[in-house]
Amino acid sequence: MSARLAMDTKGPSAAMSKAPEIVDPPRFGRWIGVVLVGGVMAWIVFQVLTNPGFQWDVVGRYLLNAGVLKGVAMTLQLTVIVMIVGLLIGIVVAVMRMSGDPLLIFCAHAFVWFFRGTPVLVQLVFWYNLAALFPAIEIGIPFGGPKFFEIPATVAISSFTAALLGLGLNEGAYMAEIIRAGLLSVDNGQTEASKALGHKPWQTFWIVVLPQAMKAIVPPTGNQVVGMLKYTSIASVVALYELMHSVELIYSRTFETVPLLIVAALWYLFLVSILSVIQYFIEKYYSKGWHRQDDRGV
Amino acid sequence: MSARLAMDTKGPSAAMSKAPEIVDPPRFGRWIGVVLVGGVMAWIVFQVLTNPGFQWDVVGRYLLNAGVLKGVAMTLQLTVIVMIVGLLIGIVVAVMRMSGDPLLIFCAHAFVWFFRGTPVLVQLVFWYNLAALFPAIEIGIPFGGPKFFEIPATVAISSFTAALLGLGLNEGAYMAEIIRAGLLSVDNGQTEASKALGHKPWQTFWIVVLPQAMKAIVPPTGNQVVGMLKYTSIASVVALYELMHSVELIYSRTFETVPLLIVAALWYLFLVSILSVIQYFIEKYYSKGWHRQDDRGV
Amino acid sequence: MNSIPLNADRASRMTAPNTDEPLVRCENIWKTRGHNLVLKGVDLKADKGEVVCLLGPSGAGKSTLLRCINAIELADRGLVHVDGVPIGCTLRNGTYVRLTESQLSRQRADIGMVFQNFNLFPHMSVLSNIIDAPMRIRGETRAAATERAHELLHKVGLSEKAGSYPRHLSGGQQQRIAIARALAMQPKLMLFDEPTSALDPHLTDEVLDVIKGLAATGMTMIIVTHEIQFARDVADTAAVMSDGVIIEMGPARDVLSRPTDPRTRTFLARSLPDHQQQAV
Amino acid sequence: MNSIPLNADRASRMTAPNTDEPLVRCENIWKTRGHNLVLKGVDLKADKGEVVCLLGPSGAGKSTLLRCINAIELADRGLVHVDGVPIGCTLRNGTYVRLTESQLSRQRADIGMVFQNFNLFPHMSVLSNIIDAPMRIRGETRAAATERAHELLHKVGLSEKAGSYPRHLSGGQQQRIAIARALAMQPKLMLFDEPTSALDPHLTDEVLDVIKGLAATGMTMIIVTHEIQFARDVADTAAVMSDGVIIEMGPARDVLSRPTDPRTRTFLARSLPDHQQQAV
Amino acid sequence: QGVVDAARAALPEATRQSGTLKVATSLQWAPFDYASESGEPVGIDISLMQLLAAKLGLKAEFEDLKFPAIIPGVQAGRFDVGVNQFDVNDERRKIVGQLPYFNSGYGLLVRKGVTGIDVNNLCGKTLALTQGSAQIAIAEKLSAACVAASKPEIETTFYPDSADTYLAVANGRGDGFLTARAVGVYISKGNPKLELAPGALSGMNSISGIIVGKSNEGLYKALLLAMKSAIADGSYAAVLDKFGVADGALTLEQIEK
Ligand SMILES: Nc1ncnc2c1ncn2[C@@H]1O[C@H](COP(=O)(O)OP(=O)(O)OP(=O)(O)O)[C@@H](O)[C@H]1O
Ligand SMILES: Nc1ncnc2c1ncn2[C@@H]1O[C@H](COP(=O)(O)OP(=O)(O)OP(=O)(O)O)[C@@H](O)[C@H]1O
Ligand SMILES: [Mg+2]
Ligand SMILES: [Mg+2]
Repeated sequence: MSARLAMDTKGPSAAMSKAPEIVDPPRFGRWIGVVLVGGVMAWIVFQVLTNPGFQWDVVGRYLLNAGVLKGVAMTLQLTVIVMIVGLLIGIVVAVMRMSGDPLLIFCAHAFVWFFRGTPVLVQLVFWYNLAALFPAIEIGIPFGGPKFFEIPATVAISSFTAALLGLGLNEGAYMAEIIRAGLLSVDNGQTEASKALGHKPWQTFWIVVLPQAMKAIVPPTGNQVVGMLKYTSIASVVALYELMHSVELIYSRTFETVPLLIVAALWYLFLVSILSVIQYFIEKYYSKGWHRQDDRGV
Repeated sequence: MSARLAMDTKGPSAAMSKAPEIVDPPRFGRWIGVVLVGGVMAWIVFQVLTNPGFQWDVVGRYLLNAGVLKGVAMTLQLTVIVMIVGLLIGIVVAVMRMSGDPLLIFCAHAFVWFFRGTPVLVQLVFWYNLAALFPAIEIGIPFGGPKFFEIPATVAISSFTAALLGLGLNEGAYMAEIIRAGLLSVDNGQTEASKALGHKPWQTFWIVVLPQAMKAIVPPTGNQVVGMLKYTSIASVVALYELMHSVELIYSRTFETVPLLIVAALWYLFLVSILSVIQYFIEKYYSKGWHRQDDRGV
Repeated sequence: MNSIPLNADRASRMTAPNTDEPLVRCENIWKTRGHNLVLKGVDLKADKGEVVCLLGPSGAGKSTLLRCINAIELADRGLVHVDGVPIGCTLRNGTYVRLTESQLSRQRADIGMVFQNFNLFPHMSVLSNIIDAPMRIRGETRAAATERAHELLHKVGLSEKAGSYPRHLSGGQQQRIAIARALAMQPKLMLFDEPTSALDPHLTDEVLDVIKGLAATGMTMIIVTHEIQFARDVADTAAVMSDGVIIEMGPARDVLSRPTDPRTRTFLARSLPDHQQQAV
Repeated sequence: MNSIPLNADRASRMTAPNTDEPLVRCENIWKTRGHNLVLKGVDLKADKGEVVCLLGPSGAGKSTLLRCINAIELADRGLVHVDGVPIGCTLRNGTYVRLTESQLSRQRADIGMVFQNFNLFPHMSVLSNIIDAPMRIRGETRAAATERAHELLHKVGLSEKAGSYPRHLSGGQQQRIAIARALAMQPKLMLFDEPTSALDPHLTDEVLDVIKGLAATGMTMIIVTHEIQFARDVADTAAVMSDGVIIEMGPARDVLSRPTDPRTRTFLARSLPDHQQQAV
Repeated sequence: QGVVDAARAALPEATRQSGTLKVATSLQWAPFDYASESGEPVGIDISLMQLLAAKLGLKAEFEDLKFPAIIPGVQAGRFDVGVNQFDVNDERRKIVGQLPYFNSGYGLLVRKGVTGIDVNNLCGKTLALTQGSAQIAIAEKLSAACVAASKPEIETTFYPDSADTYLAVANGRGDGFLTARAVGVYISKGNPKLELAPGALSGMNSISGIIVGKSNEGLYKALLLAMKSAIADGSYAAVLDKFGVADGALTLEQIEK
């Protein structure tokens, strides 16, 4: 930019303006495309807005319903907490997996295998009803030895704790794979350069490797957050009322299924839009220094 | 290896054996760890196997139940087809997103935003009930123009088609982000080198960029496959009976909920194990040339 | 291979009829990268079969110029012609219009490039790195491509590394593979960006031989280098670039031994004969 | 800066008392990488304040040796001592036991390294690349680190690039930043892997000056290079490596001008005085 | 309505001490279990449980779960009972205790004002049905019976979900919608265009039961005593009447079965 300014004010501009400029070909195709895409979108919006099946009046009535808002709050709360738990577990497990230590690798493998492999529903029901299986959480010598300490499990495991355990452990397993993929994508030379400077292993990880891995980590993590936002609905199995459940409660009373699903969909779209914006800025932050400002094409 | 052989038979071995060898420190910590981990695992297995709450006899009875097997088959079938659809859509959308063309970028953005943003349940219900909203699929001039052709939507959209549309489009949006992250992680110099050789854009993509992106794409895609395997259960809202639904049918008749959930969990674990093995080999294939055979540490 | 052929044959090439249009003609190239105006009206030409060495201080814009010549980057203004055809654009109704990427790829296939940092494909073995493009783009058979690859590997002294992956090679080995990969496409124009930076003197000589052999077959080459001695041995013409413009260009012998521009003198100070006498 | 100081001061350094233990002592180093036995019993030593140039054909194992010296890679057999302390391991009950990574990191902080392919951190600005490690590892204040960074940048002629990202620099600029980054840690030993490969003659001279200045402060340096002239100008001692062993080592002047080993003669052929007379 | 001392005495000690009856349910099954506009659990099951809890001197506390968690929750002792229109059958009684409390029959929902349609004689009529619902099988069975009796068969049209089906019937498509009577009553209250035709489909009914832990015999006995008292004093019938499903009442023998 400053260079461009310079051209206009200083010496080279005369010589430069003699050089033929290369212009982009007129993109008729693109204009046709724009018109087409615009047309199709307008048509869809028209159809959707005018279609009586969507019952927009009902949608409007429930969009800001107190129950729905409470559901939104719970959805957000659960998503945020679960993602934080998942992220922390994921980092630890990914680092274990790449540590080179056979025991840690084994543990990481086993963790991912088990928690990625079992349905969250089963895990939720399991945690929620730990009581039935192990009547108390006990600390003591196993295989029949004496017990030092016990809490009745039904007391210990609340709905929220169960949801957190079930969803958090599950999410941790998924995040571990995503973070591992990101770490794999960082050139080994970077690790070596960092070591050569005298960084400790954790410094190498936090300062050099992870920030570069973020480029490959952020978009799939965005996926996970968006997925979790919607997946928290499974927590209603253990009596946690998030967005989806709050609309279910309404439509199972009023039978206005479609408009209430639209209420939920609108809320999710809204939350996802906010998330996408956040994701965009995070990506931008981590692509500092990578962008070739003048690149064209793939 | 051949080098090591050479040492033992040829000249250098004498000089080499004089050089002090550096050994790994004895890892007492690791042995304690192995014992600990082994102990904890044994305890968990012991608890789980001996706990009457799990009703292993019931689990055994239903594990190979015909309905369950049919459910497994449907789960697999749906997962495979949806993932293929999702992968193809994902590649197309990711390439659009990174194409540099504003229109394509806009379309890709809109696609990801919408299909990642709306709950699959809503999409499924929407596709399945297209009939209620648009009584027929019509080809004609919109905004009230004449119609050339129409199919009643209830005929056109079967359960399977609805599931495929709902899950496939959704999966496509997620895969697009994953593939994009992978493409971002490939060094720009690779694209340039490929272009300089005269590769066409699609050759650059398929031969140079994508294979290198795979390192960052495979693990999160593994996540998606595993997730989809379990997520197909949502298809039961449009009357498609996969694994989870098949056990639901049984336990809602017999009320043997816990053992039947375990049946499902065991099946999922089994399928996920197979997938993990496949994923391992795919990762190995794509890490050709990256591995520093002699690296230690992070 | 170790005895260095002197510049005997070059003189003869120099006097060959410089027929009409030069093979490469850069006219008034301007290029901004990021916030930097990197090329400020570069003019450069190379006749068919000519070896041009491009010298100049770090950051002068040498790499950028090479990248503009094979349209890896498109100049903001100014035209590059190779073999009479404008690169990266085409004249349509009196204005120069950019080509699409796939049209560009056809132009680039005839222009070989060795990157400063090699950019080998890490997921392909050395052999695949070399034979892939000839097979896919030139449509050669695997057998033919492999045979020439082995020839080239032999020339650069890396026959036994055909099955290795780039990551397992030393810096100099990677650089030689990069040269072999570009040559395998048998382009009519070769652009080398510091092709001997990672090479020891002995290998530099071998690369010198390779380049001379190619020049003898009529291949045109533009070589960015920092090794004045190498430039002296290989180049017909030397061009010195500084701060985005070519400040001096002419027969290599003259420019490198008796530079006229004071900047060139400073730049070459260390390698000029008077200095050498002093240092050795 | 352009007039090249001659080797006057080096002679005095050479005669300084080589007290007792050398700063770097590599004894019988063996190293396998992949399927290749790369180092086959290397012995090398460098006294405090000595500048050792390591020469040798591509693939000889020079980079691998440097990597073993700062324990980026651990030798299979044989010991490296720096300042009397074994690197990468410690003697415990008569056997040498590997150190943990965080113990290694303490050793490495005192050994600077400039990689052959630079390995700058692409996500950090040039300034951050330079000041990060001194701040984090040496615990320097930002102000102090920044000040020295600017000094170093000035020395390598890149003051105006402090805010740029490595990706936006030319090859030679990146290389100079890599040198500045390593120097910022003020290590007692510096390992340079072809520090001037991407530099033009003028900059090579400036790096030469920098290195000489460092040597005067007592810093020990091991420099892999392919530029014989540079080695002549900078080195006290020259070591020639070939196929995994050091084949010749001695005062730089002798080794580089009157090599005894025939392989060294072949390798140096091009730069030996008799050849130069012929070529120029 | 006072506490029934005998029933309270039969309660397990812990339950009596706690003062609450923890009920697991799923509030997505109007009119049996659903959430009122203010979010309170309401419905036939809910009112009955409140009634029984009162008789036991307890306060009913409801937790809104999904089906997969209800049974394990009761088995685990996390909840005392579970209600969600669970049908009673012998297979289930092996797993959990089930105390019958409601007789659910099928009825026909028709457009308001339509008369002369008999639930037990549908031959030749057109039924609107929801895809995948249990009523399809029933309609097929009835139709087969018609054919066997050489009467015209029953026509059927399908709609994707219940809401669509109601809409279709209200708009004059088909003669009626075969549905559980209690549901029919609930719909006809909320929908001004529909009403429930008199009578129930004979021979097609199911008994719903309260889920009690298999080992929790004390609670089962207490609930049974409370239920008997509620039948005896008419409060049971009153509750059903309030929801317009008095015909779903069970007799003493049916409950003791
Ligand atoms: N993407 C970019 N954004 C901003 N500035 C850039 C970018 N790429 C290069 N530059 C600047 O352009 C100038 C010329 O770069 P170029 O790589 O062409 O130099 P060069 O002559 O090849 O130098 P060297 O001999 O060191 O390789 C440099 O000053 C560099 O900092
Ligand atoms: N990871 C690896 N696996 C297998 N072989 C390797 C690996 N790394 C290096 N080598 C081989 O080891 C030998 C020495 O490599 P090294 O990088 O030390 O050479 P060098 O002396 O630095 O050469 P150059 O001057 O070209 O940089 C080379 O033949 C190389 O092919
Ligand atoms: Mg360059
Ligand atoms: Mg090297």
